[in-house]
Amino acid sequence: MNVIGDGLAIVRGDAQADRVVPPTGHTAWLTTFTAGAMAFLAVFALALSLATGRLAERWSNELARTATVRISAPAGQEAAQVQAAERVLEQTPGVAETRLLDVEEQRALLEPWFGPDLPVEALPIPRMIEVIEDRQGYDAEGLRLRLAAEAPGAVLDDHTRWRRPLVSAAWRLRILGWLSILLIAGAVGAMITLAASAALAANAQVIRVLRLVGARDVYIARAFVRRFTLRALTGAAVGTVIGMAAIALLPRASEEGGFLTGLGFHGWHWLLPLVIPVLAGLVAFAATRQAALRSLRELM
Amino acid sequence: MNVIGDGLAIVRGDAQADRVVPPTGHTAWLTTFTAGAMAFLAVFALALSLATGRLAERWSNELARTATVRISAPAGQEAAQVQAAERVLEQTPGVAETRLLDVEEQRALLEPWFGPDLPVEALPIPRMIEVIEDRQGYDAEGLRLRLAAEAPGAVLDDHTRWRRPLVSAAWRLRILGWLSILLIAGAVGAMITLAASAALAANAQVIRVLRLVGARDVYIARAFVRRFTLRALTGAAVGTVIGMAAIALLPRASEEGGFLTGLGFHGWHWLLPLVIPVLAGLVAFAATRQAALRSLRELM
Amino acid sequence: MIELDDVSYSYGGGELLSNISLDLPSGSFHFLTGPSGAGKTTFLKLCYGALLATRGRVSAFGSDLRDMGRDDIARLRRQVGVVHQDCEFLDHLPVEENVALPLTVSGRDRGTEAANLSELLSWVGLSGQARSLPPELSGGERQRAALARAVIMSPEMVIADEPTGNIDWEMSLRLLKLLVELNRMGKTILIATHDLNLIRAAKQQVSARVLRIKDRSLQLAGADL
Amino acid sequence: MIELDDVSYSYGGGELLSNISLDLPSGSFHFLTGPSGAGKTTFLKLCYGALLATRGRVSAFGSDLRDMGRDDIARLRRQVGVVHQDCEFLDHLPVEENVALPLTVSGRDRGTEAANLSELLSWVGLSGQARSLPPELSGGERQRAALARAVIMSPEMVIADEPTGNIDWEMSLRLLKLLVELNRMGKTILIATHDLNLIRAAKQQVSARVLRIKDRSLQLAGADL
Ligand SMILES: Nc1ncnc2c1ncn2[C@@H]1O[C@H](COP(=O)(O)OP(=O)(O)OP(=O)(O)O)[C@@H](O)[C@H]1O
Ligand SMILES: Nc1ncnc2c1ncn2[C@@H]1O[C@H](COP(=O)(O)OP(=O)(O)OP(=O)(O)O)[C@@H](O)[C@H]1O
Ligand SMILES: [Mg+2]
Ligand SMILES: [Mg+2]
Repeated sequence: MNVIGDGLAIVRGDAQADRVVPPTGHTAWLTTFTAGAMAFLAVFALALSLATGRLAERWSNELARTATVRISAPAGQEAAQVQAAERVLEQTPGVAETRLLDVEEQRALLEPWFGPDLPVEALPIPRMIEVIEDRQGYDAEGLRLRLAAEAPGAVLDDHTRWRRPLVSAAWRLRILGWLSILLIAGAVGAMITLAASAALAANAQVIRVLRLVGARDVYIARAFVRRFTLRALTGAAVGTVIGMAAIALLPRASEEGGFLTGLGFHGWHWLLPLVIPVLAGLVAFAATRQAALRSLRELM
Repeated sequence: MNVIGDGLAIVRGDAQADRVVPPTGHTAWLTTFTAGAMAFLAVFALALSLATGRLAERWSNELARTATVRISAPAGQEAAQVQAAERVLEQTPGVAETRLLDVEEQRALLEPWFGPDLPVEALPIPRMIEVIEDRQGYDAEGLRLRLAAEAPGAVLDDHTRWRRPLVSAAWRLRILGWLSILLIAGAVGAMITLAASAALAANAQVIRVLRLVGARDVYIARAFVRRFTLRALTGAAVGTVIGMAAIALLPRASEEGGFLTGLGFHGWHWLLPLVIPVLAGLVAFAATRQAALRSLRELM
Repeated sequence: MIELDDVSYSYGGGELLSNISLDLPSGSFHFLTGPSGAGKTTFLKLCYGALLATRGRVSAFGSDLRDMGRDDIARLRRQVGVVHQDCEFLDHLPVEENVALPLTVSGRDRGTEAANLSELLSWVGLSGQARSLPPELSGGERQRAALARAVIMSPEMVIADEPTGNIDWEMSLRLLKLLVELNRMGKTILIATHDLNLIRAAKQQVSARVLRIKDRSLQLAGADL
Repeated sequence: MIELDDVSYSYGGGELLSNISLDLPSGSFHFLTGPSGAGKTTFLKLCYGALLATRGRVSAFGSDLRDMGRDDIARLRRQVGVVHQDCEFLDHLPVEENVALPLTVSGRDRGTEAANLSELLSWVGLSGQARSLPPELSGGERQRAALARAVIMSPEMVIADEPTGNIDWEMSLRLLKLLVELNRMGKTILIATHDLNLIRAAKQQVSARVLRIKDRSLQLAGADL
């Protein structure tokens, strides 16, 4: 009994062979419903993974630009210290880029505190270097120590580091999403295997009769495999469509912050959940086939 | 056939009655496994709900303290404008509390920008009022307009409003968690009903034989109900324990930010998932009982 | 014990049995014959309440079957031991537990009847198969086990549908003897069979009446049997 | 056609059949008798490959059953029409489709055999039940349907286990006639039965040999039958 032949048999179909397997009411619904419910959950898990992925991506990007090095030094030493600090930063692993803020930028930063009329030029404002980190991030303590040694007037200010756990939480949430998809796939596989085994066990008489009249095992197995694969496929397709509709109907997150744009699929990501029924069909095919061959071996 | 009697029969058990229902291998595993997998998922959904609930709570709290009103006015008018602004704020729905910052606090706020040596007293620093909002939040535009009218030197600065969609996203995530729990409960109910119906249909012979020798319907139904309820209970208990263990083993979110402390249960929340097997048992009891009574009516 | 009053039955198509009236008094011994498909099994099912007459009235132990709830039917089944034509068992329980099933289901203690059970099993020649599972039995062994199950409770009445179809002549006589014995103890017996030799053998031991289904109605068979 | 060479069989306990040697030549007509539980069904199952001998060699159509794969067994079943003692059907398909099942399964076109099918159904008296589902059949009707299913493909050999257990005498003779007819066409026939009258009736029509299982071995029955 070869896999490809079985696969083709499903597509081709055989009205005669189909009739020999009884329409097993409750088990049929059980399989279809299970596949549907699991597909529905899978759509949500997928959406969650994608959304948290986007979220984590964004947060990482925003985080990357939030640290500054502030250099207050007597007028004469300022330029030298800025250079020293920039050198240190360049050599620090995890720092992607540095940029010295100009006066206008500093004024913009201070505006919330003093209003727009602040005489920046007149104030003893320190120079600031924006530190853009890469994905891995840098070692803040190490950087502080090196700065203290080489540019004593420079102070690393990474007060927005508190957002970092958020980002790692978002990444973890995404992993959780993928894990649940795996879990759901496993559960579907197990359930369909069990449902198929139950159906085969309940149909021991059918198998005995077919054997008695000279049906080959491949004939019997194919009839069952076809039945279950189509059921899982149908159920999963319906579940996926309902899941996608539910997600499309979910209230959008307000876009004002643009930070978390809700649980929807974006662009071509809408195609991703369509893989679910196909996968479910494949899982069902493999599961039923294996269950059928085992049952047929057991039932002498 | 009364519900309480059936419930008691499950607890009491009846070794004789148990034996008359055949050990239905695959269906048994199917039920137990389904209950287990669903309980596992339910534990995660519950943890997600609780965690996002905590997250939303915290974010709300932090958000509540992030707006300020800045008053820059000529020296003589400052006090009057501060009073006017405070009056406006008091009358604004959604504002829980206001607090005028003193010099030391302002210094602390400016430290990141200027270093600790800033001569605050010598600078033309505006006064600041911290605005603490309540859950609902206030209408920022309306507040701005009223401030412009009554305290022209006052500027509302709610630049951290961008976090607001995050909070609503967290609340939505929590609702999603509860929804999935409902969905999972519904799916479990449907699956167990279908599995029980399938088992009853597969055991038509058992029912015929028992009827033939004079067994009452309640006797037959109870044997099946007991079997399925115990299976669902066992499966759900195992699934819950595994789920809780998985959550306990999940890497903790770093506590440094204290912002999202991961997906774990906290304190007495660890007791919550223990409700899952009980609920699963109840669902299985109701589902099987209904399936059994219907099957027995159908099978003349 | 069982009375049929102008009873008709149809499975949906034409009438299979028409206007049958009959009285099976307590302690009587009846055979039921007729060609295959005549309606013997159907008639027996009407008697023990597995089917309800489409017209007419069937009463068992004085009460009308139409008025009986499911629990009443269950109670009736405990007073009537039935051997189905297709002997069905609980395939996961050994023969002895299957034979004792009526005791189990009615909550009677099997312990006190253990001697009774093993005696019965040896009478029907199943001592060696007591611990076998039903699917391991031969066709005739199944029929014997079914008969043993029907009589284990010493029911008021025994209804047997073709109980010797797969059984050799010597064993058939043994089973007949069991039924005759029960009849002598006052039990009512009703047996559907196409085995005329069995009927002749029975007539030599008890005064059995032979009913024949012909043209949808019941006749008393003549002295040719 | 079928040869047994020093064959023994045991279900796990003691030996049920011991050292049986037998040759069933093509075109022969054999009856198999013996008391209930003697091993008739077991013997038949050994012949058509549903059981494999624990010792000795069984060959069918020239090939050793032990060497056969599942597909070879399936092919063998298409050449041997079998009537099981407990007649099983596909309960969701009507009688006519069940009877035609061997054609369906072997991919033969049912259309061309339609006349054949309805003729066969009317011969076994099931014309009226052609569209019924198997669970709606009477006991005897099931046996007749099973016999019809066994012969629909005109197999080289017909093996029938107690095919008349639930069937009245007239119908039994009709079925016997069908088998005799097949035998005259050169088919091999092997029938297990405890009905001695049937055997006597057959002996008047063909030269049938009667085998008897006794003390775990096979004897040729004497002229008393
Ligand atoms: N559930 C059913 N639905 C429809 N028709 C049925 C049903 N049961 C039986 N019949 C039909 O009713 C007729 C009588 O059946 P019944 O089983 O009573 O016959 P019987 O006399 O017991 O025959 P046998 O000697 O072969 O057992 C048969 O023709 C059968 O096909
Ligand atoms: N699968 C099995 N496992 C164990 N023992 C079995 C099995 N099948 C049959 N037996 C035993 O083997 C013996 C012979 O069985 P078999 O069915 O061959 O008898 P038979 O001659 O056909 O009897 P009958 O006339 O009653 O049908 C019986 O005692 C039976 O209990
Ligand atoms: Mg009948
Ligand atoms: Mg047999």
